Amino acid sequence: MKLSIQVNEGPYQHQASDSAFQFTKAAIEAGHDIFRVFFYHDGVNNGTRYTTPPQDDRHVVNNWSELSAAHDLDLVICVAAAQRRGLVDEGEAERNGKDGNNIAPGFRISGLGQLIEAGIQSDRLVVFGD
Amino acid sequence: MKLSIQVNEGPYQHQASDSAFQFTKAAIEAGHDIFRVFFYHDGVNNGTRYTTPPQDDRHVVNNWSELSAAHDLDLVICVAAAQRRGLVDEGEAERNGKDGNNIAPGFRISGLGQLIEAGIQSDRLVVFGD
Amino acid sequence: MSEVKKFLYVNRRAPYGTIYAWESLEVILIGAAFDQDVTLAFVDDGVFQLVKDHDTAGIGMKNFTPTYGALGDYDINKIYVEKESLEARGLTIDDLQHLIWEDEDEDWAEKDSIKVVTSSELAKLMGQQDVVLSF
Amino acid sequence: MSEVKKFLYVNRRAPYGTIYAWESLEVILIGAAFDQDVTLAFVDDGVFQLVKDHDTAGIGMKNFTPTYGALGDYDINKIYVEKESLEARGLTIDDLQHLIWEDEDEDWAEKDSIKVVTSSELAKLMGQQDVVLSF
Amino acid sequence: MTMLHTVNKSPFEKDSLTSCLRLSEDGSTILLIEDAIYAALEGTTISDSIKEALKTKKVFALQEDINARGVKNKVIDGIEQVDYAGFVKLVTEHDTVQSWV
Amino acid sequence: MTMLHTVNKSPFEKDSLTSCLRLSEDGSTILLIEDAIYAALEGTTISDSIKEALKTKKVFALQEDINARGVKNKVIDGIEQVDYAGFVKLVTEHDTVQSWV
Repeated sequence: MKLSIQVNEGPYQHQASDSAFQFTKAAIEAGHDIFRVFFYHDGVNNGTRYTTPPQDDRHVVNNWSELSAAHDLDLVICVAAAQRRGLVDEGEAERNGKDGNNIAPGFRISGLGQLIEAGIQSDRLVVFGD
Repeated sequence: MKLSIQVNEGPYQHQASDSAFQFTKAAIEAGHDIFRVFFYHDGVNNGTRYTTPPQDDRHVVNNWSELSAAHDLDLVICVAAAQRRGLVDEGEAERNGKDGNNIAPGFRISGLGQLIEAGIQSDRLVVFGD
Repeated sequence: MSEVKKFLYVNRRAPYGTIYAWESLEVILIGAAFDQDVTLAFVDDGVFQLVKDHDTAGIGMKNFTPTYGALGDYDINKIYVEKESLEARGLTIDDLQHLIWEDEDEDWAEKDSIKVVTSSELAKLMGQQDVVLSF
Repeated sequence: MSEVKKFLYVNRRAPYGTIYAWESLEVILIGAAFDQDVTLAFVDDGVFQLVKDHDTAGIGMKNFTPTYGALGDYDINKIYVEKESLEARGLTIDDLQHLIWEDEDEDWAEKDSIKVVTSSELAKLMGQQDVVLSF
Repeated sequence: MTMLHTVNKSPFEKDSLTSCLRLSEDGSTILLIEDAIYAALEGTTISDSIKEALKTKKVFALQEDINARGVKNKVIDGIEQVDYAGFVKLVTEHDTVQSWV
Repeated sequence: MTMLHTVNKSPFEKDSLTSCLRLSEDGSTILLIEDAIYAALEGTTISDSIKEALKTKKVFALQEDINARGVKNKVIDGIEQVDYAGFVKLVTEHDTVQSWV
């Protein structure tokens, strides 16, 4: 079955991203296709490569990056939400006059239409948030 | 009177940072000293210079940076919370092997002791959060 | 896209205290371009989003609520407000913005977009959706 | 620093669902070095923080709650749990970790750190604080 | 059409479970995750409303979240525990998922 | 010692106002800000508990947040509206501030 996942909260403050990650992993293990993981609201903050969590704790961002690399996951960060919160890739940095970018491997920035498309194309959409 | 302010949530998602900003501005206008503004939990995300909010909306980060410049405010970001969430200055970038930094003008990263010190040195501590 | 799905947007939060209401509206407007079957539900504190006459100057935030008035132009006219949520908050439909749409099939007659429904009516309606986005 | 202030840490949230409980503990431990008069209050869902035998392997998060057991070593031994919050959640003090401290003045006798108090006792105690940090 | 409702907030802190119970149809399924697993406990001020819901709805709770919070011995009879694999299965067995975030 | 309690969440959504009312002493002051100003409205399921609190406590509500939410004509008599300058004044007039975040 084709599934999409929406994540509305950033790393560490809320369990949402952890729950979404565990769910996504379990869905892949069960043989389902993940059409897309869409990061909205503070969820965009899951896509920064600048995090350095304590050594004895999980690395929320790397978890996503590595799962994406292993299973070719489409991790999409909403551009409008990202602009408000300071998550930028190279293109966004250039467009908005920023001197660098902080996006983590495996993530890409795109529009809200990608969320609607995920709703249309997927058999199920599951939302994780506050 | 000497006041300190604690901000527990990031920009835009919650009103906490806006409320704290309006309160701080009003306190300055009333002639009070602001000993420190301490950003904890997701509040550390108020200190990123990578935000580009919609043109017709307020700029939460610049509001703080400009208030700091005008009144020599001490805007302190908690280092432990910042590491989890990807907010880095030059020193943190070097220590943690990051290829850049995203801290906004007027903010500095320091330890939780700065919050306790604010509690001790200030006549009042006011917390804004979720 | 040939398939038309039933999209439900559930709005349960008050405006300004958090951004969910506003960013929900942004999804709804983008989603309108996809020609799906769109329904909006306002329950719990979400009913406060539709209250008239917001004046946000004092909090330094943008008043985004006039945009609800444009929903009709995007063919979004199935807007359900839960009666029990309104009543618990001391509100009636007169406290809310008057949202309208123009019916092409009836010579562009102006019609109300908001319907006040009971919990059980709304539960049934929610049960018929293909995709539920919650804010 | 000559002045000693009364610091109260109010813990009102469940663990894991949000990080407040853990980051509150980090403040408490750092704060212990400042030789202030420290009190901890656990109310509402905060009482769930002290429940025994957490096993977080399945959610991939760190179990930080053994650290509560070290509070006594940091001379943090005034820990108040609201009776009404416990009861509403079907809990008794036996469901909570047994937190102790050693009293230097009584030949290092082991004493209980947690006291269960009523709402009105806790309200009075809160009213005597200089600095209140809420999590 | 069958609906799976997920709830992730403590019923003592937030109104999402109450709203889910009010606005879900008889015959639908509710899955408690994260802090919402506290709604699955015996002997609380919430227990009765969950037991009432069990008469017309199926209620599940996520095992991993229950174990994390140290309350596995307190779960109400009639609430079935599922792991993440079971969560995925519930999602695929129902036509639509509504998250009461 | 006098205490100022601030509450910022809607009483319909979260438990913070209830806890503040239960755990604040008679004679203390409560300031409603952000979404908590909805607790100041007449004719809601919360109104009675606020009116009860007014018998032993002072209750204020932040004008800017009330105006933003379009409810200035619905505020309960006896709840005083203050602006941000008044918020600052309340903070300085009380010995300690407790935020029910």
